[in-house]
Amino acid sequence: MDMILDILTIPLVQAVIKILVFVLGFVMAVGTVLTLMERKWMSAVQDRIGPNRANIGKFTGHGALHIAADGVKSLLKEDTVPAGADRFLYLIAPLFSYFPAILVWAVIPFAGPIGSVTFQITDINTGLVFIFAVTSLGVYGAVLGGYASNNKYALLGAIRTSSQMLSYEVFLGLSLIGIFMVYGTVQVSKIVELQNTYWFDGLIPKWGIFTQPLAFFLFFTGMLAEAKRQPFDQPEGESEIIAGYYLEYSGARFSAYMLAEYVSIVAVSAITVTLFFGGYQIPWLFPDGFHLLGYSLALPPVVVALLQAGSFITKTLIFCWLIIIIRWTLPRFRFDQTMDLGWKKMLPLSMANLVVTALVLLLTA
Amino acid sequence: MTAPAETPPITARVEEKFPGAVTASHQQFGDETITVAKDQYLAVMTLLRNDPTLKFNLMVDLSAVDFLGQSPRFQVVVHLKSLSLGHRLRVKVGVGEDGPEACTLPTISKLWVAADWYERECFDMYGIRFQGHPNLKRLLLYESFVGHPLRKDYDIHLQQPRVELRPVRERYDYQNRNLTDPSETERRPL
Amino acid sequence: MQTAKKPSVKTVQRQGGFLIDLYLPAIIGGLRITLRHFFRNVITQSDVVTISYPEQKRRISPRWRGRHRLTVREDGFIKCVACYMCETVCPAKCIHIEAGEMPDKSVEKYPVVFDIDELRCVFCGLCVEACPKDAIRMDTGIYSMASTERVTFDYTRNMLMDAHAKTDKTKFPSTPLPLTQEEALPQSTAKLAG
Amino acid sequence: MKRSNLPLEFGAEPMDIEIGPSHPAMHGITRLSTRLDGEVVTAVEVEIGYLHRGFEKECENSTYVQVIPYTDRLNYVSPILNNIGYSLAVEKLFGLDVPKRAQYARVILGELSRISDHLTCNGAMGMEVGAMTVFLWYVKAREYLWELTEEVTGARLTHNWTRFGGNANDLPDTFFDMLEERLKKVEAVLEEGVKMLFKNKIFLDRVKDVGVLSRERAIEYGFTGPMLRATGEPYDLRRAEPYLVYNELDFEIPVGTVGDSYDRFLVRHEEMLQSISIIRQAVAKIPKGGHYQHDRRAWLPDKTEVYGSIEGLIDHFKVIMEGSTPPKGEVYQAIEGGNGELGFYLVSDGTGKPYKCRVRPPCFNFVSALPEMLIGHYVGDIVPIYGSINMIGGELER
Repeated sequence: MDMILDILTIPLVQAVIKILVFVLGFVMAVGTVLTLMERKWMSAVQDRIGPNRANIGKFTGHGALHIAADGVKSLLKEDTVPAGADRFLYLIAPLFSYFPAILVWAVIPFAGPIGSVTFQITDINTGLVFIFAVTSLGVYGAVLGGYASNNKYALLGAIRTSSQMLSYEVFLGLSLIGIFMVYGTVQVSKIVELQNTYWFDGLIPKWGIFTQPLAFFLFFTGMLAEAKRQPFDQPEGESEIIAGYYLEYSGARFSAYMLAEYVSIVAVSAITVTLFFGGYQIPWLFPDGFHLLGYSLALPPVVVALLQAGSFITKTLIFCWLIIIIRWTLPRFRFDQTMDLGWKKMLPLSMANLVVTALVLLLTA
Repeated sequence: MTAPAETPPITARVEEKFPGAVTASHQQFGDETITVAKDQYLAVMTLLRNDPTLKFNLMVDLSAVDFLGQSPRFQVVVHLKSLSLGHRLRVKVGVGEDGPEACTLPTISKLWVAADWYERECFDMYGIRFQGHPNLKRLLLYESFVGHPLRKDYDIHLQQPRVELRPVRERYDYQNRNLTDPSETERRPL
Repeated sequence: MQTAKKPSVKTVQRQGGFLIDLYLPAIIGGLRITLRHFFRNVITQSDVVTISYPEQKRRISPRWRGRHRLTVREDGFIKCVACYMCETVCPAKCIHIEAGEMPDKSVEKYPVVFDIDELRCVFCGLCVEACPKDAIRMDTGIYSMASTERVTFDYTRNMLMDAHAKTDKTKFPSTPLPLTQEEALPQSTAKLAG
Repeated sequence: MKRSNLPLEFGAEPMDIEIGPSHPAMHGITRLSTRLDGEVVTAVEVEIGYLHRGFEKECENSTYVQVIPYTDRLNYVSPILNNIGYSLAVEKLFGLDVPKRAQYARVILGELSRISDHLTCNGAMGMEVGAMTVFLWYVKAREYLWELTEEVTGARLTHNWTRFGGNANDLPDTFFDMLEERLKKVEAVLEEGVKMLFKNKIFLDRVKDVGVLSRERAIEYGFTGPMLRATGEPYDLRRAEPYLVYNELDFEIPVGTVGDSYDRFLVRHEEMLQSISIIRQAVAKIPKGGHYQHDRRAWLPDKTEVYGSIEGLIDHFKVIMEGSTPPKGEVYQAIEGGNGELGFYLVSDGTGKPYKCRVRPPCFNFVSALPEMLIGHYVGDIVPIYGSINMIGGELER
């Protein structure tokens, strides 16, 4: 027993366990389920029933078996390589779009620490910068896939992806500088902790959405573009360039791209929640229990951690849902309009936000 | 098909400008129709388009009818409409298949852009060549199609030979293509 | 030709302006509608218009032109007199009839062969209109005849008669009322399966 | 927004790209060979004919009534309008009078068809720019209307409903019972479409000022219907050359001002609302009476006559064996189809088969003008513009 506890205190072992639990147990699971839920939710929006045919005998689980059916089907399909493709790049490209979406989770805290145990895979002190570095890597998957496919549509998709992601990163970063300034740190766990401080004598939490409302809209828009979701999905706009950069892929590699898209939705939601919606924080819940207007309710640390994890997961799922509903509500921009929006509207706005934030901080300091 | 007692205004106007160009006319079912001589066809059409009392600015339809066994064999039928004046006219012109000018007719695509595709379709279906047409090639059928299917002597059950499979260049080496070789860089004219 | 009436023209209004340039009002307005549909359909399914097809079937019109059937007389003999009207009028040329006589001369003329190739049929209903004897009808309400073999679509005379023939032949008087869809459907699908 | 005749940027090679024939967003199967400079289209060549079925040849070898099922398959989103146009042409050839009730019935079903055509087109325009949801709602609304026509004709799409001298059958009572409820539902769906798209800047940006064709060029290209009206020319055959009972009904002709995709969208939308109002008026005005006036040359007598009298039976046999035999002559009859002037040019030689049966397809002109509309626009605009012209393969290529 002691030996097991000893082993558990080794940081590497802890990290491996966290990776298994967080990434495999949460991110991958949610990403996979989202592939089905997107279809179910969109059919609800569109007055349809949605997929419900995959079955084992009489059991369909209202379509739940489609996840298994899709997985099995994509694994069993032939993995084609088009003629004239750059074979090596073609085969590894899906991984490039897959890993960045997963790597982000290294710095996302799921719950507040209990003693020395943190619910975060690693708490590097440049967490936000790390998130940026990693999400911008996502462009490689698309560009390499599109370039290596030897297909003009795929190439167009790849070019669109690269320019879109590079452009939107600019104001994405700028919009977050406000957050750095308000909380005075780039360490993700600190930012989340600081979002549990309050205005007006413990009444309104200092969540990012309240301290930086404009930055939230800018950031969320930019993140939609980074995840290549509608209204910014020209890289794969099916009515123009069919499926864009992953047009030629089939079988398991195709589903890797698809899964990467959904995992990046989860990642986008998690980052948004972490930075703007208090991360795992529940308003007025402190490590020792609830405190509001003089009333208080003491809770054991394990319960607090569980509540916090639950809150983080719920918020993330709500954002995943919102992103999917937005997709089925809005048309998509044309490519030049995306660029216009990014450079001519979002960038000045984020700069203005920066200036205003700086002024407010200067005056209130 | 009795000739009307009174010549309708459009026909009268055309006859006034080009005496002898209108070889026949009728007003069956209220559709005013003139048949014009082939050599005057383009001139009459230009008049119909530009004359201030006619102003046929909308070319509605161009087609042909194959009267197999009669001479001239084909009749190209053009339907015109004037949006400002509201009248319609059907212009017919006979196209024979004998002589040096067999199955040819001057194009009217210079007058109405719309005629471009209609003439291509007419060429496709009847084999009537429109002289001066900018891009007279088959429209609905494929290039290797033999014959013109709407001619009356084209049997409805006739089967065309299958288009031969064209070889696909396997594994074209894009990395090592020779850009000085014209066949590699040449582009199909659009 | 009727005289032309003066048209009243209405110029359509193009939208634009500052509020629209903001993006957000329209996005929120759009989300309101999609969310209304979403919650209604998730909670009560009240807006869902699709059906789970093979299990549920939609109501079809009593005039629905489904698979053909050949009607029979009161004594159970086929009504068709092999006059070739339907074969002549069929635009798809999918009916094939060969006429014959009963040896005992009890029936002057009847179809020895009456085949319909349902794969060629365009379900236009002209055969029904052209029949002077009310011998062919398309009121079976069968719209799905899916099969994996071509040959199953060649419906012969007996199959076309059986499709509606119930055990009690008196249910079909000389001018039979159209079968309701509910009556026609289960029986004919059973026949197809069997 | 149009960038034409610009020099290639940075001396880059132009890229030739084939859009279609099999492209997920192609409405029919049409091939657009385009040349791109970056994302800008510099040259387009349109190739059609993938859906050519030899309609005219087929007609020349069929009797007059056998052509009616073929016309169902011309513009397959508004088949009844084709039925009506063809029947009117043949009736003009015969000199037949159609009973008033049948004319009203044709107007009602024709307008339902027009709504379903415009619903498809506008929905598809939404889908082209990514608003899939609106498309599916519009298709849902179209389904309501198809169920109505099914109630009358017995088929959802391949109606084969009109005959020479009337209609195959009368409007049943159940039709009138369902009609108002269905129209209300369609109006509700249209209202939702308005809320989703009409004020949405993303959508407006995609359709405004793209695919512009001026009024003069549009007339030059022979445009008719909503495409022409979007440029500002109020040419509507229902008013310009009235047929059926349109003179007894009030409606407005919507026209646009610029002639871009957006105007086409708005004109089609407004036309749907006008059609709904036409249907309401026609339902209020529809007289009692027969749905079919028999003429022994044209089509079958009533069934009671066939069963009851030898003359009726002889007429019946004769018209089927010989076909309908109109007098010799030629006739052109145009109606306002879903896309514009849908004309039928018939030449009769006095036999039971049309000597020539020509269809004047409205969207033929639109597709021929496609290069002019596309050049200078972005790749992303190709499909929305293509969607706005409402190309229907069956009608285009016959």
